[in-house]
Amino acid sequence: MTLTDLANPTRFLALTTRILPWLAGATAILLAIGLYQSVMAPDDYQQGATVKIMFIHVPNAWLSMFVWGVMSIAALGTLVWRHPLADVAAKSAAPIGAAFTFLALVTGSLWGRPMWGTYWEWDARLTSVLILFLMYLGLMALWRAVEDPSRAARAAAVLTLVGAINIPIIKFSVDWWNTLHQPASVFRAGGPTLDKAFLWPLLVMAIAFSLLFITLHLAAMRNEILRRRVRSLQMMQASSSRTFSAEAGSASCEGNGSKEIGIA
Amino acid sequence: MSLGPYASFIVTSYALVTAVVLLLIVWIVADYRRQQARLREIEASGVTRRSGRSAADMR
Amino acid sequence: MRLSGRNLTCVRGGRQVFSGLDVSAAAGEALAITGPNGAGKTSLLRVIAGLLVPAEGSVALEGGDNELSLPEQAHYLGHRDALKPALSVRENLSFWRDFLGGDTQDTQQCLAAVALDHAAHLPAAYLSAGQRRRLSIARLLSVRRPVWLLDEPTSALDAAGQALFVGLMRDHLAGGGIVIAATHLPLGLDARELRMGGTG
Amino acid sequence: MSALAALIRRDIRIALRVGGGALIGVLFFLTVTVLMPFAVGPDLALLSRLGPAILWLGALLASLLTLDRLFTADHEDGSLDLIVMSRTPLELACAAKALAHWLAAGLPLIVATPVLGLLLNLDGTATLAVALTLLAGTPALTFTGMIGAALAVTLHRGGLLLAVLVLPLSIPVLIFGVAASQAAISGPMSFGTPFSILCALSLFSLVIGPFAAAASLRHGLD
Repeated sequence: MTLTDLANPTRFLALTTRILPWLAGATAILLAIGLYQSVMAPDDYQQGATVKIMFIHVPNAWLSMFVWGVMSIAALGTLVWRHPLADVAAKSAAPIGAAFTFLALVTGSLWGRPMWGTYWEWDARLTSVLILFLMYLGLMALWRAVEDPSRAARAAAVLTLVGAINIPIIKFSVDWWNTLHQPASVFRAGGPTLDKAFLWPLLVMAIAFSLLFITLHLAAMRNEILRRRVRSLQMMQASSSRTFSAEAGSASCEGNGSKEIGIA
Repeated sequence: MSLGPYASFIVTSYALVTAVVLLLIVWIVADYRRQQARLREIEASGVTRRSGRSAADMR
Repeated sequence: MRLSGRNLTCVRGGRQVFSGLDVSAAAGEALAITGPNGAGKTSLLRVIAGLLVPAEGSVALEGGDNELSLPEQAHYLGHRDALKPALSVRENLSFWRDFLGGDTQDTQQCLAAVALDHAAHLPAAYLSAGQRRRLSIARLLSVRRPVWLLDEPTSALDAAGQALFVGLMRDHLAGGGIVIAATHLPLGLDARELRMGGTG
Repeated sequence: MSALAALIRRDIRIALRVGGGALIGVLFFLTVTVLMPFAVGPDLALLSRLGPAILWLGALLASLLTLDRLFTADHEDGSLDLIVMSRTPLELACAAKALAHWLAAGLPLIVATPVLGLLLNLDGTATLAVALTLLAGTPALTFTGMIGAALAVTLHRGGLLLAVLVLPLSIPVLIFGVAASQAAISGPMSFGTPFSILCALSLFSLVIGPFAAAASLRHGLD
């Protein structure tokens, strides 16, 4: 199975159908292990039990950026190599990425609530994630606004790449803006000093969520390929004018045209 | 196992993640079923897919 | 029933398009408005449809429904198809049927009459120009109106589509309707000709 | 009556389908609101004081900018001609279109308000007050904005010109909307007075808007 084989959507569909159950199974097992380890993890001496939120917050935050990376590669595929699966991959990744980003935001604000006393603090990290979320929503709006998928694909690809270049700049500006207004962020998530007792569950959860993304993404790509197939078939269906001749011409509105309803 | 004074936040965040992931799965499965049903419907109505050109179908 | 307009003068953008024009058509009669580009064919139709206010003169339908004005008893088929690409073929047609109201017909039968019943569930965006035109013609059938005002009705249609439309117009005339069409192509049925432009 | 129901149903359907702009208004609202703290700083006390004003400005801009295509889309594809000719009075048809637009684009703004209130550190009562004033005030924005949308057909121009025409007309709504929410949060004034004026403004525009829009459309077609 080489890359050129994968370019063929029919082969891709066959392959996806074969490996999806395995991927789903692996995801479920890893998620179960990760969840068990997170539940069993000890409390942090500073944060107490709230540190458990980290085990789902950090994987989601990591995925929120990873998915944009995947979409950027797909965007290159659309613009440079015109790979037939690239825009399918980009389009189907966007809602999943938006969902993970949303979860990163919500879990982050729930994690911050005990520390800040409010659900939302304009903390540099969370604010950057919020902007990323807005960019995901904008991208999804772009996909929805244009009916023709291949035309929408190019516009979305350009926007995705511009976003990929801009995200570090936005992150830097937000950090700068944040330090300008308040000394240091209270919110310190993870970091290399993390205890081994936390590191393992976090690692397992991160892998489990990445697998979850791959599973969902493949399934969504399969849906998108089918959707485009339906679309092109429907366009063929529209242009095939069946009984369009003198016989149809004589059928008036009140006439005997109704016998053909069942076919449509 | 005690979750301390902030148990509700921990439970809420885990519940939310579960809910959103389940929602994604349900959406994707429902979408798959819908597309399959449409394909069957179209093929039943007699429009045939040029199987040799399925790569071009996507465009 | 008789449609008659007297001494019609139309001024658009400071330019007099036509003046002192008399129009009339009786029940069961077709009137073909011909003339070169810019002669004011579309303007005349829009004056009759009540979409343009004439500078002088007036148009009325005698012997129609006294409760209703002429535009309310007329169908207007303009250059543009009044279709929404995001809606399905059936949704487009049944919207106009419900919105225009009055004596309505079954949507599916009207679609069958213009040979679009196989595409009823598809988005209107998938239709070709000729199919879009046929779908707007189906609008004329879905609600009964005595007066049809048609602006270049056959321009996007192929030969079969034109034959179909001529049949539909014949049915309408036979039912006592009035057809007024601006056209530069022969209509394909017996029609009185009103030539515009040149000497006026 | 069924004609108007058909028109409302169609407009909502188009707004929700591919290419429709119903949810873009909410996204715009969200983005404008998120932008504000970058300009005024992340001070939560300051943000919660400015919160109602920020939300109202965001909702005002979002509901006016989405109005741009209310009539021009129908004008471009010829639907407007048929709507003008129909047996339904044009005033009622205009009102139905504005109502459909408010349902598809205005209501989501109100639904989004609590989330944005959270970002601006508004507490429960403050968020509720803003949502309530938006619920009472956004119909006024839609129905006055409709006049501008009808003028955009007449003038063959939309976008910024529409905003310039309509924004001054929406000043009273902004004043009493923000005043009512401030009154509910802190102010010495009672909530009732500005809120009932806001409702009166909405009712007034419900009457004026359709007539002005219909008059402008009737004379603007060519």
